[in-house]
Amino acid sequence: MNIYQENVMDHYKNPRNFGKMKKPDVVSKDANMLCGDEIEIQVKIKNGKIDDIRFSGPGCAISRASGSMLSELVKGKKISDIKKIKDDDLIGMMGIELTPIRRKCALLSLRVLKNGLEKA
Amino acid sequence: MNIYQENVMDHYKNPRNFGKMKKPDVVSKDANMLCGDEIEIQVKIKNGKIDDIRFSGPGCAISRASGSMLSELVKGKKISDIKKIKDDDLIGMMGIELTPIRRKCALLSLRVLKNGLEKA
Amino acid sequence: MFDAKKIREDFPILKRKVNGKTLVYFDNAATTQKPVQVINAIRDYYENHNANIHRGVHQLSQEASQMYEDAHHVVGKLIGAKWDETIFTRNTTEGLNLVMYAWAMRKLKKGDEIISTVMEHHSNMVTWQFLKEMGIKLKFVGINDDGTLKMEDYDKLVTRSTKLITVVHASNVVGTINDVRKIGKIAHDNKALFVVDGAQSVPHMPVNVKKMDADFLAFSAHKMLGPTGMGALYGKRSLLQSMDPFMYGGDMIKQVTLEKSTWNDLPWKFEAGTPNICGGVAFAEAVKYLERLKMKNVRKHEEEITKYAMERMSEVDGLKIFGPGDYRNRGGVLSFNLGEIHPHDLATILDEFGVAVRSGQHCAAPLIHLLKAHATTRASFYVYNTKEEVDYFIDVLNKARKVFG
Amino acid sequence: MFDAKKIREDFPILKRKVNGKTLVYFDNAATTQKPVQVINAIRDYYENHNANIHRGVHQLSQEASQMYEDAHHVVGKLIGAKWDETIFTRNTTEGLNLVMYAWAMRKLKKGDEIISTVMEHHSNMVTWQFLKEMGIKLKFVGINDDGTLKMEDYDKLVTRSTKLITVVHASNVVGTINDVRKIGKIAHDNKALFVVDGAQSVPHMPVNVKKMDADFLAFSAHKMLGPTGMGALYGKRSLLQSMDPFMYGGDMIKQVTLEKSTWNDLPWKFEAGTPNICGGVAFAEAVKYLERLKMKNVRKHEEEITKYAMERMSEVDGLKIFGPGDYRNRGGVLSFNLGEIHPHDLATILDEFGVAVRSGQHCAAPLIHLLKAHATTRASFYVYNTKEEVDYFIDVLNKARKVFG
Ligand SMILES: Cc1ncc(COP(=O)(O)O)c(C=O)c1O
Ligand SMILES: Cc1ncc(COP(=O)(O)O)c(C=O)c1O
Repeated sequence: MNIYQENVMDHYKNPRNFGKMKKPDVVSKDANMLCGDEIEIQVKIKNGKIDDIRFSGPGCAISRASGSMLSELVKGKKISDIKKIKDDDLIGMMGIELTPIRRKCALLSLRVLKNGLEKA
Repeated sequence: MNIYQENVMDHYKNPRNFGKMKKPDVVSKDANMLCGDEIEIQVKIKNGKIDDIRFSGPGCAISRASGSMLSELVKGKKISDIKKIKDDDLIGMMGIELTPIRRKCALLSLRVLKNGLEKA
Repeated sequence: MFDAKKIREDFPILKRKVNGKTLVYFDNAATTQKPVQVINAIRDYYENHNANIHRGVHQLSQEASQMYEDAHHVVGKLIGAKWDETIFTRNTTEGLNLVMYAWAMRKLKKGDEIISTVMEHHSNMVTWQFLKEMGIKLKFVGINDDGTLKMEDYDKLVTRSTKLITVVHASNVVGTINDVRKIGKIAHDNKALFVVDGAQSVPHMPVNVKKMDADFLAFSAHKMLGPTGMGALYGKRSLLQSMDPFMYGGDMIKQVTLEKSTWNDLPWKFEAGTPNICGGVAFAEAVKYLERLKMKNVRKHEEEITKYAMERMSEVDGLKIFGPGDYRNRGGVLSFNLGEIHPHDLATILDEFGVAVRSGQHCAAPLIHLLKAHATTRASFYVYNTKEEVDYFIDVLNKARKVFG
Repeated sequence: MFDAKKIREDFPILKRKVNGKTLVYFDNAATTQKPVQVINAIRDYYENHNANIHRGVHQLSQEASQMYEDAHHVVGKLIGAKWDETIFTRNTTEGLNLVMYAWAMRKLKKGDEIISTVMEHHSNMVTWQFLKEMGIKLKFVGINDDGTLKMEDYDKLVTRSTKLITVVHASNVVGTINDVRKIGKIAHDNKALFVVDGAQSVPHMPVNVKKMDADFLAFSAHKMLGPTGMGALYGKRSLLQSMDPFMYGGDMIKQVTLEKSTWNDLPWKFEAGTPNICGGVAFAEAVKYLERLKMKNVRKHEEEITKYAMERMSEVDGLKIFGPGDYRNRGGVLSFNLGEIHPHDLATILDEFGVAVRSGQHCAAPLIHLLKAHATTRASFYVYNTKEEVDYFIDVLNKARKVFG
C-alpha cells in the first residue's frame, strides 16, 4: 500500500502550525535516532488547555504530516485528555499502514509533546 | 586403523630408558598443552655423541612409546645427525597412522630432545 | 516425557558413520549437535530475509530486524528475563568478559575483592585474573573430595571488600550443580554482585534468573542445539543501564559527534556493530525446540541417562568417576578415569568405535590438579542420547581395558 | 570477466518478491546476500562435521578443528597475510575494539595522540573516544567538498606524540577510496601504528596488507558473501605477539593456575572461548567464491556499474551525489539526495517498488553533518547487480520525484 496518500502529502507539503512562537510555556525536543531528524514542539497553555502549538525541525513526510495532524488535534484540548491519546489514535488518524520502523517517524511528535507536558 | 599395535604397546608398557639419571649434561622439558602431559629428557654427551639418555613424565601410550623408540634411536648417535631427524622419521618408525592431534603426542619427545640439544 | 529415539530423527549428523561405526555423540558439554529445525532456520534466513538490521526502512531489513528482536524475546523468556535484559554475545566467554570489562574494570578499585571457586572453567577464572593489575584481589572457594563446593569457605572469604561473587552453576568437569540461590543470597547479603556461569545449566535444566537472583548470567547457544558464534548474557536492567558499553561501533549509539557519544537503549547498547543476526534467529529456533520438549523433561531425561550410566560404569573394573555420587545433585557430565589408561588413549579407542568423548583438562586445569588427575575422560549427554548408546559405550570401555590390560 | 546475470542464479534471495516486485538489492554496503555455496557449507558443517575444536581427539572434533584452521588460511591468503596473523572476530567493529583494548589501552599513556578522520564509520571513531578518559588525544583529518581527505592535514596534525593513525580504506558513505599507502607511510615515518578499516575495501577490490603496510586491518564476512557474526582482524605477527589477549577463556591459554596464566600461540590467543566455528568455515567458502571470480574482476564490475549509475543518476532532476566525481576513485557506494525528498521517504517509495536502499546517517553522523545533509539515501552495489537493475532504479526515482513533485 502506498503510504503517501493525498491526505498525508497535503499535511506534509502544507504543515499546519509549523514554525516557532514567542514565549512558549513548554518547549520539548527529541530526535529520531534512525535518521537524525529532530522535532521541537512549543506549547502555550491556558486554563489547563493547549491554547497554541507550534512544531518545527527537519523531518520526513510521515513525521511532518503526523506533527501537523497532531497539532490540529490537540489545539484547544485539555492537557489531561492529551495524555490519554494513544499511539494508534494518531496512526489511525493518518489512515495509512506503517511498518514498525516508519511508525517511529509517525510517533515522534506525540512522544515529544507528551514528554513536554509531563514536565509542565 | 588401530593405532595400539603390538609394537607400540610393548614400548608403552615397557618403556626403554625411562626414568632419570644422575648428573645429566642436558635437561629439557616441555608440556603438551592438549592434555597437560609433561615430558623431561636427560642426556649425557660424550665426543659429540649421545652417550646416555633418559625420559620421564606422565604421558599417553603414543607419547610414551615414541619417547621410548626415540631414546633407542638416538643413543650413540652424533648430535649433528639427531638434529636431522624429521617428524616423519619418528612417526614412520612407529608404523601407525596418526591424526593431527595425536601426532602432537608422538612428536613431543622429539621436540623436547631437539630443544635440549639446541641449548647444549 | 519425550522419546529420545524420536528426537534423534531430527539430527542429521547422528546418522553419520565414524570409522565405520554409527556415531555415538557423548561430547555434549563441549558442544551439542543441531536439529534440522535449526539448520533450516539458518537456510531460511539467508534465502529469504537476510539484511542488516535496525536502520533500514526496506522490507528485508524490517523483516531481519523483527526476527532478530523477536529472538531476544524467545531467549530471554527461557530464563525468566525481559528481552532487553538479554544481550546477545558470541558465547559464555564473551558474556563473562563483558561483565569484567564493562562492569568490574570500571566500577571496582584497588583493594576490592572478587570471590570465585576452584571449580570454574577457565573463562570464569582467567578473566578475573586480568583485574589483578588493578590491585583487585581474587579468592577461591575450595571443593570437597566429592566435587562439591566447600560452602563454609564463603564465611571465611567474604569481607567488606567483597564486591563480586561468581560461580559456575553446573560444573563441566565434575558435574556438580551448585546451590546458586544460597550463594546468591550470600552475595547480596554482602552487597556484592552475583555472577553466574550458566554454560552447563541453561541447556540442561529449568533456570530462572529471578529465582536465583542473578545479576548476570552467561550461556552459549552452541551448547543447547543452537549455532556456534552465539550466546547470551542476562543482566539486571538497572545494572545494565548504569554501565557504559563494552564495545563501540554502529547500532549501540544514540548520538555521535567527533567529541563524544551517547548510548542507545538496551540491549543494543551492548551489541556493537552488525550482530550475528542469523545466529540470533537460529538460537531462538533452538530454544523453541527445547521449550517444546520442556526443560524439566530435558533434565529428567538426563537424570535417567546419567543414573543408568553411573550404574553401568560402576560395573567396569578400575573405573573411577569424579564428582557427586548422587545423580540428582549433578548434571549429565561424567568425568572418569579407567585404571592407568591415559584419557587420550581411552578417547582414541572409543573414537575407533564411533564414540565421541572428550579427554584432557576440559579448560579447568586448576580443578583437574585438585582432583589429583592429569586429565580425565568425559562423557556428557543430551536429549538425543539413549541407554542403548550407554550400553555400547560400556562394551567399548571393556574392550579398551583388554587392550591396555 | 564474469557475468553478473549468471552469478545471480547462485543467490536464492534474488528470486524473492518484495511488495509484489522482484527484489533489487542495492544495500550491499550494509550487508551482502549469500550464495548457495555458502548456505550449503553451513548446512554441510552442521549435518556432517559439527564439534568443538582444538582439544577433542575424536573424529568430528578433528574434522571441525581442521576446517576451522583451514579457514584462517583461506581468509588470510585473500589479503596477503599468514593464517596465524588472521584473527577471527565477530565483525569489523570487534576487530577495531580489539586493537583499542588489547593494544592502545595497554600501550598508550596520557598525552599520546591518535589521528583518525572525519570520514570514519562510528566503529572507527567512537571506539577511540573511549581512550579520552586516559588522557589520550583524538585528532581528525578533514575532508574536501568532494569527499576526499584533506591529505595536507596530516602534516599539521602529526606530532611526536602521535602513536596511532587510523583510516577507513573505502568510505561507506561518500565512497572515497583513500590512499592507504601514503597514509601508512606517514604513520610509519612517524613511528605510529597504522590501523585500517577495511570493511568496505576487502569485499570489493584486491587488498594486500603487505603493500599498504598495515599493522592492523579489520573487515567483516557479512559484507562479502559470508555469514553474519564473522569478521577478521589482520595484525602483524610481532605486534600480536607483544600483546596480551583481549578476551579470556578457553583455548587462548597455555597453562593456568589459580594465580596466573600463560597464553596460547597465534591466532588462538585472541580467540577466547568456543569460536564461531561454522562462521569461519562459511567465511572461507565466501572467500573462495570471490577468488573464483577474482577480486580484480569484482572491482571492475563495480566500476562499470558505478559509472553507469552515476551517468544515469545525473539525468535525474535535482539529484545530488556526494563524494568524488570520478568513479575510478570510489567504491560502488552512491550516497545521494533527491531534491527536498527526505531519504526515508525516498527509501520507502523505492521499497514499494522492490528496491532496497539504505537511508539515514549510515553510522557516520559527523560526516553527514559535514556534508550539510541531515541524512542521505545510499545505493551500493555488488557482484550480482546489473545495469538493468540500475535502469529500473532510475525509473522509480523519477516516479518518486512525481509523488513529491
Ligand atoms: C566503513 C565501515 N567500517 C565499519 C563498519 C562496521 O562493520 P560491522 O558492522 O560489520 O562491524 C562498516 C559497516 O557498516 C563500514 O561500512
Ligand atoms: C562451565 C563452562 N563455562 C564456560 C564455558 C565456555 O563456553 P564458551 O566456550 O561457549 O564460551 C564452558 C564451555 O566449555 C563451560 O563448560
